[in-house]
This record gives sequence, structure tokens and C-alpha cells, in this order.
Amino acid sequence: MVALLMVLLSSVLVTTVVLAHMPQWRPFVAPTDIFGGARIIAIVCLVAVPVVALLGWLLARFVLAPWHLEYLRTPALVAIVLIVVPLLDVALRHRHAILPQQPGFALVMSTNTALLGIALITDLRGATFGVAILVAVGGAVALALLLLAFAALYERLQHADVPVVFREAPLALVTAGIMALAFMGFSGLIQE
Amino acid sequence: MAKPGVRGGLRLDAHKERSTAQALRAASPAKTLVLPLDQHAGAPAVPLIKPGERVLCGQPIAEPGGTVSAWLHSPASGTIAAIEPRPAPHRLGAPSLSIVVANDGRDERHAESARAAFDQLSPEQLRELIARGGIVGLGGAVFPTAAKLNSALRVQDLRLLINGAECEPYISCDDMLMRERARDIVFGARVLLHALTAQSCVVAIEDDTPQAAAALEAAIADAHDGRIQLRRVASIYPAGGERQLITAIFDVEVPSGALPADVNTVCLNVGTAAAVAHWIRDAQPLTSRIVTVTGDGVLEQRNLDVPLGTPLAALIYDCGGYTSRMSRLIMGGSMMGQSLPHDDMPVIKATNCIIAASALDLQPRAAEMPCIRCGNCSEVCPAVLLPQQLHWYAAARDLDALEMYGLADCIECGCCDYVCPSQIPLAECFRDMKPALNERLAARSSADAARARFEARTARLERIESEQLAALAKKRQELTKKSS
Amino acid sequence: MTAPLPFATAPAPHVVAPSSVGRVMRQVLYALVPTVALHVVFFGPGLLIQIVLGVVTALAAEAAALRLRGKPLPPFLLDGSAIITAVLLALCLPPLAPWWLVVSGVAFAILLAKHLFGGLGANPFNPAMVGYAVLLVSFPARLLQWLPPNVAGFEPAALSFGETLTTIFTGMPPARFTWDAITSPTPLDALRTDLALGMTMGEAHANALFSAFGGRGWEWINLATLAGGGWLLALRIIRWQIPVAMLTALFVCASIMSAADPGEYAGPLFHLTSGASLLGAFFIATDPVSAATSGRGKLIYGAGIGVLTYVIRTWGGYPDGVAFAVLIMNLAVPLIDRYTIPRIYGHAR
Amino acid sequence: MLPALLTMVALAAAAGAAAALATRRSNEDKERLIDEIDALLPQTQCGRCTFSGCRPYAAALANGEANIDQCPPGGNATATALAKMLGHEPRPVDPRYGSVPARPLVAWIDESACIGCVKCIQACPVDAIVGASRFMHTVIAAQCTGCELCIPPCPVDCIVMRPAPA
Repeated sequence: MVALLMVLLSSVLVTTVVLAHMPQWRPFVAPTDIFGGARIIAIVCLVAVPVVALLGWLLARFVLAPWHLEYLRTPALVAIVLIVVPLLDVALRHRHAILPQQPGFALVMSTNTALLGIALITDLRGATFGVAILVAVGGAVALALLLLAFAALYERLQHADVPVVFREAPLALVTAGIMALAFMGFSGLIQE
Repeated sequence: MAKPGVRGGLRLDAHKERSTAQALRAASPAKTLVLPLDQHAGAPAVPLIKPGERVLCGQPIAEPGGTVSAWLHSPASGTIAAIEPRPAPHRLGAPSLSIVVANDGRDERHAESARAAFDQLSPEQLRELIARGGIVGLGGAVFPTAAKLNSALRVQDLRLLINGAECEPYISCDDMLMRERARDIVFGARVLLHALTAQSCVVAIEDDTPQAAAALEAAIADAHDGRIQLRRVASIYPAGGERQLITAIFDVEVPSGALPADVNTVCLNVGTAAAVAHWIRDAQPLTSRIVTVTGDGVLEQRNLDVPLGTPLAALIYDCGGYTSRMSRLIMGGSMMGQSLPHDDMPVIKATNCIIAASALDLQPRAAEMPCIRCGNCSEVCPAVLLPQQLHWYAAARDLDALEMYGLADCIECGCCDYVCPSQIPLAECFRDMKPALNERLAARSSADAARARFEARTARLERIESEQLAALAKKRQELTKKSS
Repeated sequence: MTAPLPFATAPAPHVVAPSSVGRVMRQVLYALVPTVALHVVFFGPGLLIQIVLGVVTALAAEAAALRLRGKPLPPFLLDGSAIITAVLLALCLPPLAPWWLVVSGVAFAILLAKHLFGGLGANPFNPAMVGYAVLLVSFPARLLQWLPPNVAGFEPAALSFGETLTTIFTGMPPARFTWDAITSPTPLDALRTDLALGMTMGEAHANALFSAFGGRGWEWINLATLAGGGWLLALRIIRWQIPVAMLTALFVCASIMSAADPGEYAGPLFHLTSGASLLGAFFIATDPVSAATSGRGKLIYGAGIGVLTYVIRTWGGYPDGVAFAVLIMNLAVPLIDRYTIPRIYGHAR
Repeated sequence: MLPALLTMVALAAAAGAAAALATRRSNEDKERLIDEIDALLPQTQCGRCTFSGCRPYAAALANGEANIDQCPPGGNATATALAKMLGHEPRPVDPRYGSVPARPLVAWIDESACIGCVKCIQACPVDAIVGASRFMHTVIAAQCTGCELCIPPCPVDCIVMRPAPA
């Protein structure tokens, strides 16, 4: 449980810092800011992570396992991410949720889904279909919420009178550290 | 949550009994009267007279300088001493072009032509007549009344709201007016109903003014006019704010950026209604108004009927002069009034109250501390804004966020400021940020308008070109036909 | 007429309520007096020493941070917020905890959790709870060495003030005692140990630490906290939403679980009156800087803390969950605030 | 070996197809992007960006054929907004395209010198000049965007830029 949360946290940290510092990676328009970007990515995560997990599970179960190709699990999962994310990109553009623009969106997304998907799949060796889906959906919801919360927090800190040397990345790291501390409270909740 | 209703606000110490203890009296005439030409909202008025000319009391001395502007009348008989820039209270002491009348004290009245009873006139004629009386909103916004009536007429089924809810502390001029001249208010309301062809009128007052309520009830009963009714609202500042009052009385909210007319309402101050009555019934244009002189810094705290243009110094002298504790001169109430740098300025149409404040009236501000996000400000905000967020983004000059959090809807009532434990001057901070935001909104709308004109022009040029091409082709065809 | 009198001008409004941050913080401190007093009655003078140590550390850390950041000292040093952080943290520590525990915890809270984020008003996490969580994660054993309550039925090792002082500063009990002789787990800790050993609720409750409601002694301390919280509510220093939402959520969770299996789960009253439930509800979660601001936001925030507290207490690895629950909900506050912006007057929803 | 190869090739092919689909931008997408960019521009239609108007500049930006620092009337605010939207590094307006006015200027016609040639009226992109042939012309200050396009055509040089009235 804590291990999973830490993986989510690191993923969120990377995403937010990327959104804040690499505007060219932002997949959205001006009025939407760090939080706006986080919101789109959160929505995408909610859809993409379960889909990736599901496809990964099916692939592992019905293709890789019968042919004894377990060693291909990670590259196969990355490939699945690369299939799912652009398709989602197309779908979102069609629904006018994002502007048709830079390639950053797919990049940020694939980093996230890949990270999480790999974490999930390593966690789920031998899990049944139901458990796999449950954990995938739970992880996606947790990731989405965390991402939104962290982005909102990060935005609130933008105008704070933070000592100069701690601005930006150091502060994000300290914040993530305190968050990790808070998540220690969950230790022992689920026997790992 | 979506249900409209008055939210926020504060119960404040009213400090009104100090100035309502004594009856209304006329102020002693001043020797010189100073009348700024831009004392109303809209375009400045244009003088009709030259320096040295003799004028009579009530004679028009300046005419409207635009569609939204107002007439100006001489408050006394005498000669025009000058037309020159003089310090003006609405500009916080900065000079503004003014007509200076030297009062000869003879009080000769300008003869108005006899006129028919108001219900003999058509609404259009009546509105035109109201405009000629120089009547503007006397609640403080000084918007020309006739312009307000005319612009409201684009809406059907108007209802009239006469605002007697004088919510701001210290001010009692409307309370005094309602006590002593309730009949004028009711008469004015009937005139305005006719001018608007409206069918109902609510006179709204606060529930802590029993004498005014009794006087108005009697006057309404005497008028035998079933269209007019009296309604009381809780005396929670800012109950008398136009939008807040409309919500309290009619249970609708005025949409952001819209006018009361958009919810079928015309809201006018009781003083405005009384001024309309004086003009239409008694042929007295707006040359004087009731002013509350109060505060611990003046000897005699009371309400006076003051000719416009009377210097504040003369008015204070009339009330016994300053006390030794006098420290701050405020035009308006203690929440929204403006602090004036000196008293060599005239009473204008917007002057409802002069507070000569001493340290006993003022609460010294403690040192400003950072916001601790206690949220008291958002609880009292009548516009349901989040002042703590606005302050946060105003400090960072983040116009995007200020727009999103609704700075444009701030009514600058000062409630947030009043309750802030960190003693942050929030109202001032918002007043400072508003021009930048307005400039940005204006730039956006003018860009939109320019785009529309450009597109219209492009379309027109294309159409003309295609028409010319078509005509050319037609001609060529005819020529070939002829030659063949 | 003579030359015009010049008057000093000032922006409106000209009258403001006579309140200040220092006053708000002082009233919170006064409201904590009954809790501290009863704490001393039941657990000896250790808490007072911890508070003194904590306050001195807090002021020193605050002064150092302000100096480093180039801020004026007096207004911020005297605003009392650092003192509240120290007192709340001291209240969470065992009365005989070694001195370096409270000192490092408070220093961590003030320097890292408060000033790193911009000082007063800008810290997204409750500093006292950050300090406590750091200590709990780093030195769990030290934080569980609580004392038995000074009530009939116990033979509490009555330590004198001097002995308490030496114990705190040397980290060793007086020579005539061993640690085991003078310490005792808190009721929450005792309960989780007993349940882990396979006892039922009934058997666990036979322990002399428990009374009809919760832990003996603790029930009175909590009553004092309730009184202090009520006073703050009456003064409108805090609003009802957070305490009510948090306690209701805790009550509902505990009721459902204990109704489902009374042998396995403690009842709602036990949860409300033990651990830091009430202190958390009235004094910790209501810290305005790190809490949600709108009414609805406060309800969500409080309820979140209640549920998380119950979950962590019941199934997690630590005996009490208030600190972690508060920190997790602190993290969610900017998000809650964003989605509970009230509808502005005259705007469509 | 073969199954492994087959699996990975199949997955890679699918990923390639998805990427190809994603990189194709429909016309509708492009129009929407141009509209969004156009909304940020000041609509002076002055052409100082070297394009024939604001929307052509927006189209060039959307196609990656122009830089964000080419709009002097919009000033640094517009440049920053464009940078934010398009994910470029924010930078001030390039002085080669013209200087950023400190405060908004509008055209003003010296009516005593105007000969009523209507050339400026034809030049104005936003119909802000009124007048008829052989009658003097006037700029409607509230509608003038300050594009300066009316200045070169005037045969008697009677148009000057002045600060906009308050």
C-alpha cells in the first residue's frame, strides 16, 4: 500500500514539475494553467490506467504466459501505453477537451501510465482478473486525486513568500516529503 | 445554494441617534457657492452663463454636456464670480472646473413657467421635465435620474424601488428626510411611477427606523395610492446597496455586469424621489440637499438642509465648529466614505454626510499581518467573493485569477476589511486593482468590436468586388451579343 | 476665511473591528488552559516542562527563521502562532519524553513546515502535526511510553517535579524505578495490542485503564478540551463545521463497525473520548491556515479527517491517526477550496 | 523466438498506427486553434507582424510559420499570452517589428488641412474614419485601434497619432 502510494507520489511529482517548468510540454491553452493541465491528465489517467492494466493483464495471461514470454512483459506494456495514449489524445481532441498542438501531452502521459502500469503489473503477478481491475481502478483514482491535489497545492504556493533558495523544485520535493510522511499513516493497512 | 438571498453583511454600530436627536433645519447661507461642473456621473455640464452675469435662485446655469449628464441651477441669487478650477470633494481635493456664485443674500427666485399637474403630462414629457430639474441620484452615485429612467424603458413591466435603507453608519440624512418629508417622497414616487408607466412601487427602509416608518406609512395612507407599499429590511450593512436591496425585496439577483433594469427594477433613493417632488410640484430644481454633519470632531451633530456649493468649512462653522479632538474629515459614511485632505471644498449633490471624526470615532489600525486564511472576510462578503483569495492574487498582480475570482463584482463595501484579524486593508487593495482589471476587460471588448468591424468591412469589400465582377461580366456578355 | 485646515487622510473603511492575529492566537491558548491543567492533574508536571521546552524552542526557531528571511521580529514573534504549535505538539508527546524529542519536533515544525513555505499564513501543512508525524515515524517506541493516569486503582509512581525534570533531561528514569514500572500504554495503544493478541473488546475493556467511556483520566481531559473548544466556538474564533464534521464522521464510522462486530471494534464513544479526537477536532484541524475556507469545504475537510482517523486507528500500524489524517487532508485543502468556490452574487452557477 | 518477434511486431505496428492517427490534425482542429490564437491578438489589423492582419498572423502561428514576438500593439502581455498558449519560451516583442507604445495612441485628423480625399477611409481596416469625398474626415477615437495604416496614404500629411482620450 505505502509502496504503491510512493510510486504514485513520485509520478505526481514528476508530472507537476514538468507542467510547471516545461510549458512546451503543456497540452492545453493559456487560461488553463498547471492545475488545468493536471485536470486533463487526471481525467486521462482515470481512463488510461485501467485500460492499460486490462490490456496488459490480458496480454500477459493469453499471449505471454502460454508462449513463456514473461521476460517481454515490460516492453510489451510500454507498447500498450504507446497505443492507448495517442488514441486517447485523438478522442479528447475530438471532444474539444484539449487543443490540437504539441507532442508534450503524449509524452507526459506515457511517462505516467508507463510508470504506473509497470508498478501495477509487477504488483499483480498472478492476480486474478477481478483483483487486477480493482487495483488498477483504485490506483487510477488515487493517482488522479493526488495529481489534482498536488497541482492545486503547487499553484497555491506559487505566490507564497518562499525563501528564494527553496523556490520551485526544492519546495516541491519538501512538499512531497511531507506528503510521503503523511502516507506513512497508511502503513500496515494492507499486508504487503 | 443557488437560491438567491441576501448573504454576508455586518451588524454595525449605527451612530445615527447622535445626529437625529435634533430636528432638520436650513443651513445659514454662505457668501460664495462653488458648483463643480462634473459633480454628477457622466459628461460634465456646460456653463450657460459668463462671469459677472447676474443669476437668480433656481436659474439654470449649466446644461447637460452629453446624453448622460445633468442640468445645474444656481442655489442663490447673486453674480457669477468666476468659472475656474476649484478643489472638489469627489476628486479628493483635486481641482475641477466649477462655477463660483457670489451670494447677494436677497434670495430672488427665478420664475419658472407655470406647469400642468404631472398626470396631465405624457411620460415622455415628464421625463424631459425631470431632466431639466438637474435631478441626479442622491444616494451617492449621482447618476442623472432622467438618463436612468430613459435607459430602463427598454424593459417592459418595470417596478419602482425607492431606497430608504440607509445602512451605512453615521449617515442619517435619509432617515431625517423620511421623518420630516415623507409626503414629498410619496409624491415623488407617484411622479416616477407615471414617468416609467410602472404599476408598483416599494419603499424599502431598515427595521431600526420606527419614526421614519410611521411617517411613511401615514403619508402612503394619505396618498390613497394602492401601488405604493412600504417594506422593511433587516438593518445589516450593506442592506441599502442597490443589488443587495433588490435581492432582499424581490428575491432576485441582478446578474453580474447587468443593471437593475435587467431584472425589471428601477432603484432610486428617497432623496431623489423627494427632489423630483420639489421640482415637479413646487418648481424648485435641485439646488439643495440634506446633509448629516456628525462625528465627535464637530460641536453640533445634526442634519441640515444645505444649498449646493456651500463650503464644508462654512457648514462646519454653522454647526459650531470643530472640537479640539477633530482628526479626520470624511465625506460619506464610516465604511465607504472618502477622507478629505481639507475643508475648502463645497457640498455637492453627492454629499450625504460629513463626518468630522475624532480618535473616538476611528479605530486605529494595528500593523498589517499576513493573511491567516480565517475566512471571516468571505463570510461577510455581500457579493459572495473570497477576499482572501483576491488579496492573495492582488498581491501577485495575477489578473487572470482576479478575473476568475470575480474582482469585478466587488462592491467595495469594506465588510471584509472590517472583520480582518490581520488588519489587511482589503477594500483599498481591491480599489487599487480594479482599474487594471477594467482596462484589461475594456481592451478585450474593444478588440472584439474591432474584429467584428474588420470582418464586416472585409465582407463588404468582397461583396462589392464580386458585384463589380458580375456587372463587368454582364456588360461583356451584352457587348458580345451586340457584335454578333 | 482662513487657510484650509489640513487633515490626514486614510482609505475607507474608517472603522474596523478591534481584532488581531495575536488576539486570536491568545484566545486559542487560553482555551487550552483547562486541558493542560487536567493533563497535569492526571499525568504529573511533565507536560509543563515539555511546554516550556517547546515554547522556548519555537520562539528561538521562529526568531532564527525570521532573521534569516529578513523579516521584522516583533510582530511575528509576538503573534503567538509559534507558541500554539509548540503547545499542541507538547500535548501530543508523553509527559516524560526526553527533551530532544520535543525540541527537534518543534524545530522541525517551525523551520521546515512553516518558514520554508513562506511563514505565517502560507504553510499548507499543520506545523505541529508535521513535527509530531516526524517524531512518530522516527521514534515510535519513545512516543508510546505514556504514564498511567493518576486515579484510584493505579499505583502511579508519583514522580516529584525534580525527578520529572531529570528524567526528561537524562532520558533515564530515577534510580528507584525502571521504565516499565512508571510507564503504561495509552488506552488506544493498549486496546490495539490486546486486540492483536486475539482478545475480544470485552476482555480488552476489563483492563483497569478503561472506564465506561474511554480511558480513565482521559475522559476528563477530553471534557476540558470540549469546554475549551466550545468557548472558541462561542467567541467565533473557530466555526462549527470542522469539529462537527470530523466528530460526526468518526462517530458514524465507529458506530457502523462496532454494530457490525462489537467484539472486534471499539464503540463510538470510546473513539470520541480517546486519543487526540477532541483536541484534533477543536484545536488542530481548525488551524485556519491549513484548513479549507468555505463552509462546504470545511465540512468535507472535517469529514475526511474523521474517516481517515478511524481507518488509520483501526487498521493501520499506528495507534492514533489524527496527525496523519490531518496531514493528508491538508494536502487536499487547495483542491477542496478550488471545488467549493461559492457562487458569486449575480453569477449563474 | 518467433512468437516473441510476432508479438512485439504486432504491438509496435499498433502503436505506430495510433501515433499516425494522433499526429493527423483535422481542418476543424486547425480552425479551432487559429480562433483561440486570434482571440489573444489586439485586432488592430495593422500588419506590423508582416502578415496582412491579425487572423493571418494567428494562422501562421498555428502552422509554426511565425514567432510569438511579432505583435507590437499587443505588447509584452500579448507575447506572454501567446507563449503560454503555444508553449514557447516567453520573450518580449522584437523591436524589428515596431516599438511597443507606452500608452494607446489613436489617429487624429487635422481638419483644417484635410482635403477630403477619402484615401484614409479606404485604408482604415476597422471603419473608424468617417467622412465623404471633398468633406473633411474625422477619426472616431473610440473605434480607432492605432494601426497607423491611414498615415501613409494621406496626401497632405494631416493625420498624426495622439494619446487616446480617457
